Amino acid sequence: MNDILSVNHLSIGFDHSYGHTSVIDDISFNIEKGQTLCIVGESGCGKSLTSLAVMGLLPSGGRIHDGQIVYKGQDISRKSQKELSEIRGKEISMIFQEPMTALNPLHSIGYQVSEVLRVHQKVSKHEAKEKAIEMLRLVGIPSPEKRFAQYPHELSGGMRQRVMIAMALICHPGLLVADEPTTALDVTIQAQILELIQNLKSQFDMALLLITHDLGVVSETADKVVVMYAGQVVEYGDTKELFTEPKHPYTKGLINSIPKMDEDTEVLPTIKGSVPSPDEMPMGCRFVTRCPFAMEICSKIKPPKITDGHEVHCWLYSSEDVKGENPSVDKV
Amino acid sequence: MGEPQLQSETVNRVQINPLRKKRNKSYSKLMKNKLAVCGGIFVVLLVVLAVFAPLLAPFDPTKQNYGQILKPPSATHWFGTDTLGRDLLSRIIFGAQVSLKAGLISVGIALTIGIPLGMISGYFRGFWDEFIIMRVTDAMLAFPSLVLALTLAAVLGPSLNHAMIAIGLVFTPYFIRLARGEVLAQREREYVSAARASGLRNFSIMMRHVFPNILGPLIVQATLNVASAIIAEASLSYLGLGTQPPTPSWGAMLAEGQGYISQAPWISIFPGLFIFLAVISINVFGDGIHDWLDPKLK
Amino acid sequence: MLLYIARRFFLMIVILFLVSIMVFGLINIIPGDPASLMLGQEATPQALASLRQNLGLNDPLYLQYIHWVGGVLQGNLGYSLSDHTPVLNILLSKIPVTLELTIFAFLLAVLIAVPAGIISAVHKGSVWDYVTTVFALSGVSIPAFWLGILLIYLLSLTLGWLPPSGYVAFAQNPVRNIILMIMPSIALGIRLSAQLTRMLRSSLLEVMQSDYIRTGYAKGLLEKAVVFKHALRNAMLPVLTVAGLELSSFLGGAVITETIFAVPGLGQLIVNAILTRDFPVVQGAILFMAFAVVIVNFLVDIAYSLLDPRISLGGASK
Amino acid sequence: MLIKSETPEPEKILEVKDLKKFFDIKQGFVGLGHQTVRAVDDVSFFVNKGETLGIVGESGCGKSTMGRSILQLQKPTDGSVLFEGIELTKLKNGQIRKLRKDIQMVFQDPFGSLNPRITIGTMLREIVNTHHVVNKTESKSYVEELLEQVGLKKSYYDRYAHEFSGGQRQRISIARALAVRPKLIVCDEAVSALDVSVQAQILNLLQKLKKDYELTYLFISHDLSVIKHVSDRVAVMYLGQIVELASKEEIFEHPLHPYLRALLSAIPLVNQPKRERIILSGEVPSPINIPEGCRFHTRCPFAKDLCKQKVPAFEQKKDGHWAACHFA
Repeated sequence: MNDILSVNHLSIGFDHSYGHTSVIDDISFNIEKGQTLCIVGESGCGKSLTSLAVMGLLPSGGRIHDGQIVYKGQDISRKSQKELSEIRGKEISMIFQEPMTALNPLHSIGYQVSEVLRVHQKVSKHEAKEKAIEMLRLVGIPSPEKRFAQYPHELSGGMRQRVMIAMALICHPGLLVADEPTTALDVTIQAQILELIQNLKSQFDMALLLITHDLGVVSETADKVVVMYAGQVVEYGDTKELFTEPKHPYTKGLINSIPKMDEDTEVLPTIKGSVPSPDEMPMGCRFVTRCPFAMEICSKIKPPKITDGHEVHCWLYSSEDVKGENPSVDKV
Repeated sequence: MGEPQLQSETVNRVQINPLRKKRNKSYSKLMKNKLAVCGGIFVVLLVVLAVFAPLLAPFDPTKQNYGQILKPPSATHWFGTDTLGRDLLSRIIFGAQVSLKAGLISVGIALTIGIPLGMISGYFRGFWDEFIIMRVTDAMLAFPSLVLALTLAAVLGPSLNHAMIAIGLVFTPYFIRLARGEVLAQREREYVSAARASGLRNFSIMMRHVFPNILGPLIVQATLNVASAIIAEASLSYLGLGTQPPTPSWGAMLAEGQGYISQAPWISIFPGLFIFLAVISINVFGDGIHDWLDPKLK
Repeated sequence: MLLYIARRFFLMIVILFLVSIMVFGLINIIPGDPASLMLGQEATPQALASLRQNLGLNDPLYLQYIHWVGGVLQGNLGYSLSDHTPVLNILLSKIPVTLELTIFAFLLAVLIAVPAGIISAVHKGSVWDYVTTVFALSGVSIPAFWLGILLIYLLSLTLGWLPPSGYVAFAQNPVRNIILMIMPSIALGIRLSAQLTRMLRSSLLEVMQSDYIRTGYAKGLLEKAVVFKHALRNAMLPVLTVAGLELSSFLGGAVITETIFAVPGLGQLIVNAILTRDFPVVQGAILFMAFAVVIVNFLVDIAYSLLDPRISLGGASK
Repeated sequence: MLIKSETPEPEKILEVKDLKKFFDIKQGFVGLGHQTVRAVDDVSFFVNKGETLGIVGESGCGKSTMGRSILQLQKPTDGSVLFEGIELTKLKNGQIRKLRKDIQMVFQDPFGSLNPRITIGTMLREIVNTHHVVNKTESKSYVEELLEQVGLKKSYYDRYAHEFSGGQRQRISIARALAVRPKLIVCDEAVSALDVSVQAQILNLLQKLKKDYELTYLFISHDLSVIKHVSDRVAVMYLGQIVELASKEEIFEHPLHPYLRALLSAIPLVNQPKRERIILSGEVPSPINIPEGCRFHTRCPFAKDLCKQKVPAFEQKKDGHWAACHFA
């Protein structure tokens, strides 16, 4: 067992007065020690929710209906908040999308970073301060002694994200969950932060679960990638293979619709329509309403998982003869 | 300065939020809705009482009956009689007229002056807004409103009409502030920029685009202020500067009863109870409107 | 930081200036002759003329204002029409009484509101939340004078626990003073405590939704630590502002409360002065109240800037 | 000062000269602690009729402020904006309103830029009627046609903004801009808030409309790949100024300014071999305290002493390729 985290058949839904909505539907993936796994997908596909579920921080009303989240051999999906609080920040840490709002505006940077140490390790105030300053230096904050006493509003977005990283890594966790950590930042700052995360990852020998919508970021950082659409996994596998040989029509469409830097196209290939709302979710494959290769069976039965090189959830690759139709996949 | 707000989870959250809200709504929201409906029903009841007072009141509210002085509640006089032998129930029914009238007219005055001033001030900003309107409202808000209303009423001379004018003027700065604040908030929204970029006239942007968007908070505030105005009129009347006898007013009745609290507590308890019920039901109703308008806006 | 305080101070001076104009204008600009307003309709022409002369009413308005403000700045607020004592002396004798009442009532309000607000926000939807909501709703709706009468009827007339009304100076008899202050403080404080409870509840609920609270949980903090170390301070900021703004209606409430319980403070003074048309006293008393409100709000602003590090930079980002 | 071209002179539709937009931050009273944000600091360029000029830069570089200043949504502090030879900065409010018929804008936020209380039909019709685009009696059918042109259904006429998805709202925004049959449209981060698959749809729509209506675009974005896709010429902004300007082919093939080179190397790309990456140190300085000399020297990996002292001129380095760098 080399997996540090494995998510098995996870389903998450929201309960409300008129019933419940399923948001995440039966997703599975695993991350090995020291590995980077990216979950990629468009807004509303449930990638953020998945990361929050790993932390045990689902928004109120959200509930894990099924499946397990196994961290270092133990299922953490059924743990109480008290048990989870001993894992969070120490074993699994998280950084968020909005560095501007993720730090408490009324406490100093130093307080917020050293607080993690004081919660998880019995250290003196002085020791905590020293370690915190050390950590701030490690994440590339200039003159950390001075920054220690400053407040979040005195720092730029990039600097705040560094503080978040310092806070997340100060207890040397085995897994870092990063939810769109660079989305709110400019490209040049994004490059800095991604490089920092990569360096610290190898230095601390930790695994990284990176949530992003940016296929470029995925392609450059991930070992493995999960492509999600409307709460389901559509494709999952080794990054290089998945990007050079995407199989699912959604993945292909996604890759094609990005304007390219190295070629000129007059008209961008698009995916028609938009993601269906939760109450209009199709019965079978959730992508059927937008898929250029939709077949009859697609709208009726959930597509099977097909592992051929990497995992894809699509009827096109099914060996079963689907009603005699067997469209040529190459044309996709 | 419109910074590029990148895509992704902001939108995601927007999609999750409604679910979250609905979940929280389930119990306490339902309860609150019920309360709001109860409040609304009582408000309607009050209006009916006020409008049909002459038909509903069992006695003439001003007719003195020295044989019936300070009678406790009974089958004929449900709420008892007062120091002059007048039927308390009838006086309370007619008192509803005074209270509602005071509440609606004084808030009406405040609305008519406050909203246009506040909107213009907030929309055009500049010297008038910053140095005149804002500072003057600041100064007006420094006075305890009841004290200011008392003084104004005293200077104008004690009467219901003057009390309403005084209360209306005292409430005006709140509406100026509210309308201005709401307009400022709307101005920051891009649809106003878009309307300007479309070449629409300022007046039309204010009336057709901004005004409908600030109406909700204004209605809520106006409703809640009707409740405050009812208390204010009752307070003025209690202190002798509002409605003048023999017109029945809840506040004045309370004041009359205070001296007889040990032998005839009903004289002060019933009018007070009605003020309390009227105010709480208007407040609950206002909160209901607020909650009802809120999720649609956000 | 200093710049911020200086700016606030300047603003306060401007507002005080406007307040003084309004207080002056209230009596002078409103239709009708102040002298006849003061003396009533039955006054003789001679009396009116001499009062006009005394008050300098024949001068142009701006001169009258300057004279008046000059006097105010030197502590001369004029003389009471009823017993000709200096208004300042009357005020000084009444202020401690009202101050004591407002402090008691304020403490009561905070002592109820803070725990109630926290409990109802943290345990949203629970029975406690429900009870708190009902309390808060009733508290903001109950007229102070009715509550006062109910308290007298219940606590003193029916149960006989407390004396119905009256006042004894603290220096004279501290125990009696406090016993007599209990009911007025409740009658005055309930409304504010209800308002603060509502504010704190909604403010705390909003703060609990914010990103840094999620960060707190992600760090491994327990709910208690998150609420008390991270949420509460942020949630208190808007409550503090409201508490400052509410002082004005608080003083208005004192007028009613003091009248019901026969507490000889500023409120009672104002009511009596208004009813006896003793306008110099009215003028002096409302000027004092408004000044007190403006100055307290200035202090609240400064307290706010001490609590919120974002203020000290004056909005400029670094 | 402006580019001379050998080929027959294309018609300039918009010409911006020395445009400045400063904001004052009032801190103390009576001017104490007064600071100035130099959001747009001396920018000159022109847009030819029928082309798309892309403006690219990071947040806070002043690109959006510049867009708004050109439209006179914010009064420029200094400089001139000529639209078809008319000086916009000198126009009175009423004249500016009339001018909105020719210059339009598409905003970034598909959620905030539509009034939630008005049906989209009413909104569009109001604009059409204000500018007398068509007869009042025909305005409804005109608006319905408009909706179809941007890929929406006629029946959406009576719907409210909240009933639409982000992509559909952006189509409505485009319809609003298009309603008056403008000549120039300023697109301010028009696709930034959208998911890639929807972004591609909107970009295609914008390209199609440009052809159909002979539009000119000033396309503002932080996304280099989007800029590259839509633009004919590209201007790169840094800290309130244009640091490089050239035709698309030229600027992406032969970037001169170190800032653009760093930007290009920083974009993460799909399926690309690892590139030599120029990682810029530090962060963009505040537009309140703009560095002396070259504005970029605090972050430039190639900065020399000269850069700290002397402001580099924005000059033509090659034919039609302008840059502000001492060493380019």
